[in-house]
Amino acid sequence: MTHLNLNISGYEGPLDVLLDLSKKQKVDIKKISILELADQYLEFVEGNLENLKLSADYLVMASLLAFLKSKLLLPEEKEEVEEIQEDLTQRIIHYNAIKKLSKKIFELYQEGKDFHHCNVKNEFVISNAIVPKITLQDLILKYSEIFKKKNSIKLLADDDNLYKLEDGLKWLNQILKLEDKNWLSLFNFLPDGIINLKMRKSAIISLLLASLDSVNQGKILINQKDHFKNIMVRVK
Amino acid sequence: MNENEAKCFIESLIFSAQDPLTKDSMKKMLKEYGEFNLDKILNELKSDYENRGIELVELEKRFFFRTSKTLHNYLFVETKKARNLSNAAMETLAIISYHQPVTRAEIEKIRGKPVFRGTLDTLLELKWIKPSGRRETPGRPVTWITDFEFLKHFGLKSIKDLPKVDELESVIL
Amino acid sequence: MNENEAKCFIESLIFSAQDPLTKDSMKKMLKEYGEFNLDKILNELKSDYENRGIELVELEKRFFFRTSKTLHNYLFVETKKARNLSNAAMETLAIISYHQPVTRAEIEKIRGKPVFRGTLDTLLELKWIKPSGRRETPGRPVTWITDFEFLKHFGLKSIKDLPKVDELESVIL
Repeated sequence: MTHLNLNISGYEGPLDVLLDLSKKQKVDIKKISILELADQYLEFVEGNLENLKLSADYLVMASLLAFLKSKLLLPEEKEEVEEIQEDLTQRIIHYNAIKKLSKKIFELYQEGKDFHHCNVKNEFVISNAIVPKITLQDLILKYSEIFKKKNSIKLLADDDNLYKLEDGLKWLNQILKLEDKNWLSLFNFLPDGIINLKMRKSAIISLLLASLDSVNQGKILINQKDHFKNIMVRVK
Repeated sequence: MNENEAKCFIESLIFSAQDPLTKDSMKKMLKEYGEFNLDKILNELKSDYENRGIELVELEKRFFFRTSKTLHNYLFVETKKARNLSNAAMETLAIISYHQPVTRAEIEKIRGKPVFRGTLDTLLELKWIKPSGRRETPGRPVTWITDFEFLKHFGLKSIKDLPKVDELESVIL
Repeated sequence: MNENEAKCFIESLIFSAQDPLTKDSMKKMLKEYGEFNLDKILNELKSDYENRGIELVELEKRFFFRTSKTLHNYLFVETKKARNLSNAAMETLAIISYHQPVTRAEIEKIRGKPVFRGTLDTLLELKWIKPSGRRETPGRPVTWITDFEFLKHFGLKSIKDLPKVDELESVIL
């Protein structure tokens, strides 16, 4: 995976190290040029747009820093900027503390690993409980199970003649055969003559899913100017 | 490891083993930590647990702890097993708690399966559910709601304290 | 039943119970056989098992035996059970343990990322967390706290025994 290396006045090196240093207060994040940091951050994010697995940590930081940058660009009260910087610093410190603690919890002795429950053979059944062994957790999980099942039943329409993702992929693959790098409307690839409304809906859904899948696989690019505008695709 | 530690080690091994342990397997494990007299340790443990609530038993060269036979009279009294709630009863209970008041037909519709009278009886017996009036639809079916014991058992202040499903659902599905 | 028998009775009850027993339930069972001082019995049992392979643990007024922690070097088991929880689940657990009661939105704010349903389900299934009422803010969101099994699994006496880091103390504690 690509890493973000910063090269700005006041700091040079990877971002996570910066967080670490600022956490230990070896570097004062307030003195780091947030503008430069944000610029390099955005550059990094832009340069890695296809990489959907880009570290979520980086993305969260990028948006926070972009927000901070926009605040800095506006003629704001100096105090407010400092407040935001302070808030950001605190949140980084806090989140890093949580990450550290989550590791520390699992470094504790654990049942089944470092110590064990005592198993004693029991000649007799001893229990004063005639109440079923069911907990609140069981109940909630059971309900969400039913809920999930119910939803999936609803989604499995009674009609099994509906189009599938595979159909959508088949239609969309025509674009790969065209030796054309122009933007084309996605729905041009819908087969003609589907009159049945339900069938048409399923065709649209399978084509849309197919397009997203192809984008994910890096085969095509997808673009939509605005809400409800035409969805355009092109071979990558 | 000193002698006392070795004894503690063997004691905890027998206690935590899923199945009765053989002498051989204990010997092997003990050897890792030095030379000890396993027979002596086992005999000591046996006498440590004489006249106690549990006893160390040797059966077909395997060792395990079990509740003391001398307590037979006291322990035999309690014979009712903590029963497990059937899947049907759990589902029914979950549906009633989230959809109350709800009729049997409605529960069946949500489950996609029939709900037998016995299932409702089980929950009634526990006082986890109770009937609550009738739905003013053809047939005037009885509706069901959760009862006081339900809240008590699950430590809820009110039925409103159950998490809602959308609260549990993720932001991005 | 004499005093020694009462002690043996309680000892075997704790050993053979499926789940940690509460004082109340022990008291109820003991009462069938006469008047005994349960606290005294429990204290005696606790000291009987000092410096042995197993120890009697009291956690949230419930009692159970487990192998002594001092033996962890010898009893260490590399189990598959020592689950590989996802980072998300580990972080969520940490946030719940240090900030409880805490809502899902608050967890998301601290992590800066959404908390998925599966993550909470995993922790619910382990019985490490449970819902605990609602926050009296708009929407009345459910709050989450750690459950008994969490303390039991990590051998903690109380939530106050959780590891600490300086950073967190200055920020929130």
